Amino acid sequence: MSEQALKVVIDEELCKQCELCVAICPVHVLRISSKINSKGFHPAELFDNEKCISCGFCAMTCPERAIAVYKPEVEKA
Amino acid sequence: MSEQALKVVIDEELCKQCELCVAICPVHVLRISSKINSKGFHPAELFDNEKCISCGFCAMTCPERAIAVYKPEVEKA
Amino acid sequence: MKIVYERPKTLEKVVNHYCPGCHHGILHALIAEVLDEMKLADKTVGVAPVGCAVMAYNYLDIDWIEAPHGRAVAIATGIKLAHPDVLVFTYQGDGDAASIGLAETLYGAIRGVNVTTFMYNNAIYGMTGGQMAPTTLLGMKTTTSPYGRDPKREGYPVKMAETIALQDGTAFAARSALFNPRAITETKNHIKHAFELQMKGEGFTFIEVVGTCPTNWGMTPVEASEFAKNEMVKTYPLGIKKDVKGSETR
Amino acid sequence: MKIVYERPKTLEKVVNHYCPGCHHGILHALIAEVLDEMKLADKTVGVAPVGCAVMAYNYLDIDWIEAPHGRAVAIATGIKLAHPDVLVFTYQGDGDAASIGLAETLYGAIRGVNVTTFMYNNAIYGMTGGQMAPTTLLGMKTTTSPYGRDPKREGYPVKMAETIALQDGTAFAARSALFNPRAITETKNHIKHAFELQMKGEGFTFIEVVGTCPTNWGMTPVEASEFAKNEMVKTYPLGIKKDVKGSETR
Amino acid sequence: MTRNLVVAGFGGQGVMLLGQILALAATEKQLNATWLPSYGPEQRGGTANCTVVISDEEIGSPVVDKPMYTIIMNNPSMEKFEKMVEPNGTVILNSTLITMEPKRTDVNYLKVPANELAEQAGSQRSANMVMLGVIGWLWKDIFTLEELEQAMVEKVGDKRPQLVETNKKAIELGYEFAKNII
Amino acid sequence: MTRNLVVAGFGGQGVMLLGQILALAATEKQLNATWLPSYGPEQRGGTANCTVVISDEEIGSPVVDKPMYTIIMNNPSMEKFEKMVEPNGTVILNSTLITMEPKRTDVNYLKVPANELAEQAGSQRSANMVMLGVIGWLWKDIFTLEELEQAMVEKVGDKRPQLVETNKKAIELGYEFAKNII
Amino acid sequence: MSERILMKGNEAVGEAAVRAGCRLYFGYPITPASEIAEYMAYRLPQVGGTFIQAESELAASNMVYGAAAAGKYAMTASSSPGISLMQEALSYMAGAEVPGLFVDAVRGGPGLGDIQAAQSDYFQLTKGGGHGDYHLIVFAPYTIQEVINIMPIAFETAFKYRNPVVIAIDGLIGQMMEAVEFPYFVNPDEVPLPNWALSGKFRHGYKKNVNTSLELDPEKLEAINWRLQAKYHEIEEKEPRYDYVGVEAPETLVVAYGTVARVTMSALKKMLAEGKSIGLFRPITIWPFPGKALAQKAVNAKRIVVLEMSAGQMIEDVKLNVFDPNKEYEFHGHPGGTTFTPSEIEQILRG
Amino acid sequence: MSERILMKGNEAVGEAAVRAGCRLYFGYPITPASEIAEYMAYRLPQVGGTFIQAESELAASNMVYGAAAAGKYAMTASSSPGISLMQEALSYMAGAEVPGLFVDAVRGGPGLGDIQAAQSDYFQLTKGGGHGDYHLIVFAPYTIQEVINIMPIAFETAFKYRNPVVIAIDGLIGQMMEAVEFPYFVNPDEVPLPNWALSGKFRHGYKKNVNTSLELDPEKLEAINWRLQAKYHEIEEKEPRYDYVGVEAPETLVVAYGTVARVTMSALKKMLAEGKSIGLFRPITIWPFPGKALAQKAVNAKRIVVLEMSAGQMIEDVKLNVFDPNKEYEFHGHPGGTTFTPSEIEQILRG
Ligand SMILES: Cc1ncc(C[n+]2csc(CCOP(=O)(O)OP(=O)(O)O)c2C)c(N)n1
Ligand SMILES: Cc1ncc(C[n+]2csc(CCOP(=O)(O)OP(=O)(O)O)c2C)c(N)n1
Ligand code: SF4
Ligand code: SF4
Ligand code: SF4
Ligand code: SF4
Ligand code: SF4
Ligand code: SF4
Ligand SMILES: [Mg+2]
Ligand SMILES: [Mg+2]
Repeated sequence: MSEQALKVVIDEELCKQCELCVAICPVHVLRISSKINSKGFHPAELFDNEKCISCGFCAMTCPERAIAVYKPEVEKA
Repeated sequence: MSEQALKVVIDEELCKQCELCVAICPVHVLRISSKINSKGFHPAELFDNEKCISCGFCAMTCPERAIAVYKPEVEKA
Repeated sequence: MKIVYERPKTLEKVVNHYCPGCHHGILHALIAEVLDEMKLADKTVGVAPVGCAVMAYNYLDIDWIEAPHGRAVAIATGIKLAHPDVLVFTYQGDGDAASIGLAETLYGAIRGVNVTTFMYNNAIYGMTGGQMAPTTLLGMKTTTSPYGRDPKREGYPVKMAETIALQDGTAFAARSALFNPRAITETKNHIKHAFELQMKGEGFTFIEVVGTCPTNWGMTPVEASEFAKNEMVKTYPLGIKKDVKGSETR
Repeated sequence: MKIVYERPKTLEKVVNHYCPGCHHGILHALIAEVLDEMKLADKTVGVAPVGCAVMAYNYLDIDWIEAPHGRAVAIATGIKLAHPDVLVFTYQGDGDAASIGLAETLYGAIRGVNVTTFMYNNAIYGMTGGQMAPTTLLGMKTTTSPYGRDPKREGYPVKMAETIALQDGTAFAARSALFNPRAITETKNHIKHAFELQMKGEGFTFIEVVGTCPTNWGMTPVEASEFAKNEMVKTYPLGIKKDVKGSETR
Repeated sequence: MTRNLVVAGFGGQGVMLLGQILALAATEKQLNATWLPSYGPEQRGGTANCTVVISDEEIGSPVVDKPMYTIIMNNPSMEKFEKMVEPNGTVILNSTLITMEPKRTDVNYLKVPANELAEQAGSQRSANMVMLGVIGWLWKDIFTLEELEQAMVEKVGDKRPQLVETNKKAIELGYEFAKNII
Repeated sequence: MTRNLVVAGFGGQGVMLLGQILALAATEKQLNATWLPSYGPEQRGGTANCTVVISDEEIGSPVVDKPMYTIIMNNPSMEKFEKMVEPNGTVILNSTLITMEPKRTDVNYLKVPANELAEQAGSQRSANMVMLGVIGWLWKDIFTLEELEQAMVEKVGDKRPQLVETNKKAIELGYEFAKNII
Repeated sequence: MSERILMKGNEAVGEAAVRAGCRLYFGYPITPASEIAEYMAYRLPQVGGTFIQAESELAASNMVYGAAAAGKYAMTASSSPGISLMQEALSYMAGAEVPGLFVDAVRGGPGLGDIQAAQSDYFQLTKGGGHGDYHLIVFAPYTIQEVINIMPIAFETAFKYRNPVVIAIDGLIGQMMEAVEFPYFVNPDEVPLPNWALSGKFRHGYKKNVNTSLELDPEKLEAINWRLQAKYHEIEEKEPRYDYVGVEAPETLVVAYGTVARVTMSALKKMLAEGKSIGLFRPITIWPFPGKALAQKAVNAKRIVVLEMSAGQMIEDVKLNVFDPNKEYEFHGHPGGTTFTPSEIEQILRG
Repeated sequence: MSERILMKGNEAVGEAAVRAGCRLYFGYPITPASEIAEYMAYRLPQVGGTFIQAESELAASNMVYGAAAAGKYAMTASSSPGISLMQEALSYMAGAEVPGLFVDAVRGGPGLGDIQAAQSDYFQLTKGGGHGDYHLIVFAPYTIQEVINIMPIAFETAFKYRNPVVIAIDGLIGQMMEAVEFPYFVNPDEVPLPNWALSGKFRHGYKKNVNTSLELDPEKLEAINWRLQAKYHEIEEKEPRYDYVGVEAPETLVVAYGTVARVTMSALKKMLAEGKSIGLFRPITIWPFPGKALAQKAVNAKRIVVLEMSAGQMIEDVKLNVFDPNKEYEFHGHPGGTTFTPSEIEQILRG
């Protein structure tokens, strides 16, 4: 698995900048970005892919279901 | 108190011949009479004033409140 | 001769339209007795329902209004807020209070409106000729449950006293009956207590009264009273379900 | 990479009209996830309310109808009896299900109709701009309880899950929430269980979901979620209130 | 041919049934018939009446305010309906129960001791059937006695078979009574 | 004298407040004024606009479809309102946010860098007040600067006193800006 | 061939609905419509149908709304106060284009009134008792047989135009008995489910069905309304029904519907037999009102007599359609549940 | 002297009611009427009044019914779908002769529709949306100030005739702001309790008060109805209100009410200034409809232009009252919540 593959993919057009994902992330690897989407919101972004534990909490909590979460396979195999 | 004074006085025009008083009287001194009132009902009547214990059950039970009940005063005094 | 029982003053001396042996008449009389005892007839407004008791206004010598079917508690709320010092009660059938008027009745309890509601539970729609009520017992045949009330088809009997008791604005909720002198006395006590609570502003007071409908049950009045005592109370257990002033006043 | 979470198929990929951080979106997604998992999208009809969720029909890829305010369960009853094999659910606000529609909702439970009702409890009328709901907490200020909800004036919060649980036709009644992953998971389990019970014809299933309304609570979404977790649940304790198949399936 | 009839009495006297049997008998004969009930404002008890129209043409109004025939079973109904009958019409009255004196001179009165005859037949409750027999005689141009009895059996037989015989006897007694006095 | 104006922008840009302050200032001067809001079909967010009519006569329609003046705060509103303005009317546009090029030749455009000026005043949120200042200059025959500021204070002062100073500064910047370029 | 049976009007309503293919009845008891519910409670289980006693008329009408939106023939019956409670649902159904059958056994009003036959719901039914610009299609039969004949047409019309339909009767029609025949029996399994029906069954290919009366964009809502108006105009063109008995171009034109028309028949026939220049125009649909036909019949009339068991409601439609100030308009009414008698009508007609 | 204050229409409705002496408000939120409730929730406690948020419009209307039967000024406000839910209560109140004030902020329908200003409840309000022969008295003011001026009259009229009264507005009037003044303040303690009021207070001497709309004897109910009709006729004689702006006997007579009339004003004044023979007839009461006055104004008119924010409802009353087939009747409507613009109207009027 390549180092770059993101564990958390956020659909920026769906995001409404509610920050619920940011608040819920147990390892604090999400934040609101400085980008702006077509509705005028600053979408959330993952800033530390490494630390993300792929717990899925952010996705479950996101009211917009703007987040997809992936887990590296057989990483420790 | 005169022997004749009735303990139970039934307003025959109010009576609807439901027999609830007859059924409830603990000493069975009420019955449906052969008289007929202007609505075509045979009103209830007291047939044994002596035995009546003035308990008032018949009056309490009568849906028409057609019954008044009296108790001889200081009878045993 | 000492008076043991005489017709209460507030009960108008007219022949009512109820069928022979119907318990509606007993409940009317009990309310009249309590109003007499509490000397409240001059400051009471009754709300009559749509149901057999629709013309209750002809029988109690107090001010009355006849409410649209099921809306008695809403009407009562309007009256009470217009005259907070007046005793206001609704007199309703089970269909009126628990079917079409379920929301209004429950909101009396939720809102804690200072009015008293009587719900005459005869397990039937009497006035309209014997259709199923929300309170019809399982298995009972009515004109709209001709095959007997089957819960899969016609649902379950609704338990109003318990449901009302669950709401926080309820000051008093009880279920009583009229099938014998003891039950009648109990009911009268409840009425008095409820009216007292209302006058003290304690909240919504509710008395579900298990009655009879000899006509639509196809029974004689005596049989109907027996049925109420032996069968109705199995589905509708009597008793006080909630009383905010229970310990103090009883 | 293994998929931990992807947007459910039945959730249409459009931007919804809910305010940022509103929990309505989470509840939508959970229903979509369960429909996906149970492969029911092709045999489901949703009933949208009048309330913030009025346009829910734009967000889940199933057949929908938009019911008059409060009448969702009546509409659902009609649909279910027309197509008994179809999964029917109503998605309602607290005002819709517990105020104007109280009778209809309760009769779903009394009648034991095989439909599932979601009641999103945000303690407010969201769509109309923040008026008091039947579920508004005591002390809460809203546009129609500007001095804070005082039970003497505005009555008490209504406890739907408990009231529904009391009715005999209820197969399942629970209250859950969406303020953290654990609550969300619990809610999803309830949804699945309720849908299963419905498909088995066990009776009425009801899930009261404690949500948020950041906009009308005047809070940020994160604050609102905290408020739901810390304050709402005091008045609205979470948990299963009734489950006819509790032992078997859970 | 068009005939109409009002039957009036107390709720319990079977006036509705009487009318229905006539309407049924007519229908079975492929005639047109309407039966229209009317209940007093009292919800229970009180007086009741029904109007029957029988015709071989299409029936206009099922409401009839000047009936050709009336069967009157009690005093209150006498009060109300005697005056309505069409001039030259026929008033059949239950002389067992009606104590009021007939007031009109332009109609025919037929006094039938219906309850007494019914008692002879086996039950006072069949007084209505006595009246059916009377109408049967008067309308013998339309119905045979058997046709009326047949209609009665259809109406009553299923629910209360025990009444069939008494009713038949009552119908026949009424029929005979009418035959003899007219 | 009758003036009318449409103010259009995003929900959050304070276009409603701007209109209300003008209506209030007019009312205080014993002029007649109507303020009419209009929200898009979206329940939340989206565009919004209001129409203000000020007159010394009785006001006819509060609905105006060909406004004499418009204040346009963003691109979507430019799209919608530019074409509505009355020939020879005035379009005041927020040049900080509006990237669209003016299309008409029969109206006067006034480009105001409202957000920038507001920032100078202390907060971008006062861009609406900059525009109020601009209108103040254009309508100086009706209002003095003080009257507008006074109306602003009445509207805002109670609820958000901390905004009063910034707003005042923004109004003045807008007024000066208009004065200098016209 | 169907046989003639003597039947009560209310029972015939139920039987006709069953034979027209209706298997879903949602009702709340009210005199004089309760017998319809009672008949259905007994009859529907026999044919695999469902009878539900709803908790209220609000619920009943919304259950019909749901079932009809699911593509099925569904109905309810009530009487005036109950119909008032259905106004929101009716407006919604018209707006969302949902068919569904409503029987109104009109009784004396206003308020609780009485339980006798009346026609004072005319405005409520024809002008839209609910909010917004919409119309119900309203049949007003005058005999039990006509109720029966109309029943399948009523369902078909409802589904054809996707609009709620009302059959207005009264306690007199409901409680009387007359020999009737049922010349049809529709097997509901053979009525195809329309493709707009909610059921998930038409969802394949991601074309889900959505039924709603909401449109927050006023321009779009206006467009929807004009489309609805076009539909109503089409119905006004194609669906008015009436009956006329009398001379070709009468001097006296009587207008009456339902029970009143039937009571009028006796006097009318008498006068026609006498050679009077008279005729009875009887709307069978009161919306769409057969206004063009009426105007035509009225061309030579000097006197137009409108008879209603109300204080005067249909008379407005009569005048609007005849629209000629040079005629004499005469109204006779009975509000409150009393019925015209044949002699009274004869007297009126003789003038 | 009262001062001029800039106020929102909906708030003015509330303040006007308070100043007219109303201390009881029962309401259920609905856009665009919610602000009236919100204002009352805030305002009534300040003056010792009571605001209740009812559980529904059914409950709200019946609370008004109860409070008004108890002899007090009581009111509610709602919008079209909510008004549909009040039809039973309205019919009952009319039947039982109970006053009470209802505000309908009419919005686009049918069904859920939208929340914009509309006039498509005209039929529902004026023809009796509920069952039975009855009428509501309906005011349709066209400015906030007119709402304020009408408020005390509305309550007085309701009590004078013991009949429910409606003030029909819309979201445009409700949400706009304009300078208004309140030239009155009625102290509710000085409004005497009418002797029919339920309260026990008039019971002395065994003349208890009973309020009911039930009368099972049809003859008696008919008599009650004729008495009610006589009352309605009296109201039709005495209470119609209208406004007219234009030349004495115009060639073009425009008929419009409420918001539409106001929007028409601009174009009208322009054309009058140009010397056109035109006039605007504006009903202020839509029931009783000022038909006689309209007919008079229409005498010389060739062209009668009716403008409504509906698909055409008041036009029926216009035609019924002018009742002249030789005039040209022109209808322009906006159903669904869109509003006429001044230029559109100008174009229409210029023909
Ligand atoms: C809106 C409305 N729906 C229905 C009715 C008909 N109706 C009159 S009384 C009644 C039910 C009566 O039953 P219940 O309340 O149990 O009282 P009971 O007669 O048994 O005492 C019904 C359905 C009505 N009058 N109004
Ligand atoms: C008959 C009727 N009454 C009132 C309304 C206005 N209305 C729309 S949504 C709503 C309440 C919404 O609150 P809730 O059900 O709690 O849903 P939420 O918006 O909070 O999710 C109301 C009162 C309406 N549309 N129809
Ligand atoms: S998956 Fe878990 S750890 Fe990773 S960003 Fe989301 S919440 Fe944080
Ligand atoms: S939870 Fe979703 S919508 Fe909210 S900030 Fe995160 S990604 Fe955006
Ligand atoms: S008073 Fe008691 S004992 Fe006497 S008759 Fe009545 S019930 Fe019987
Ligand atoms: S209980 Fe009353 S009504 Fe019944 S029989 Fe006895 S006296 Fe008569
Ligand atoms: S119908 Fe039943 S409830 Fe009604 S009066 Fe008769 S017995 Fe009593
Ligand atoms: S108003 Fe409240 S409930 Fe409605 S979408 Fe916004 S946050 Fe959610
Ligand atoms: Mg009952
Ligand atoms: Mg809510």
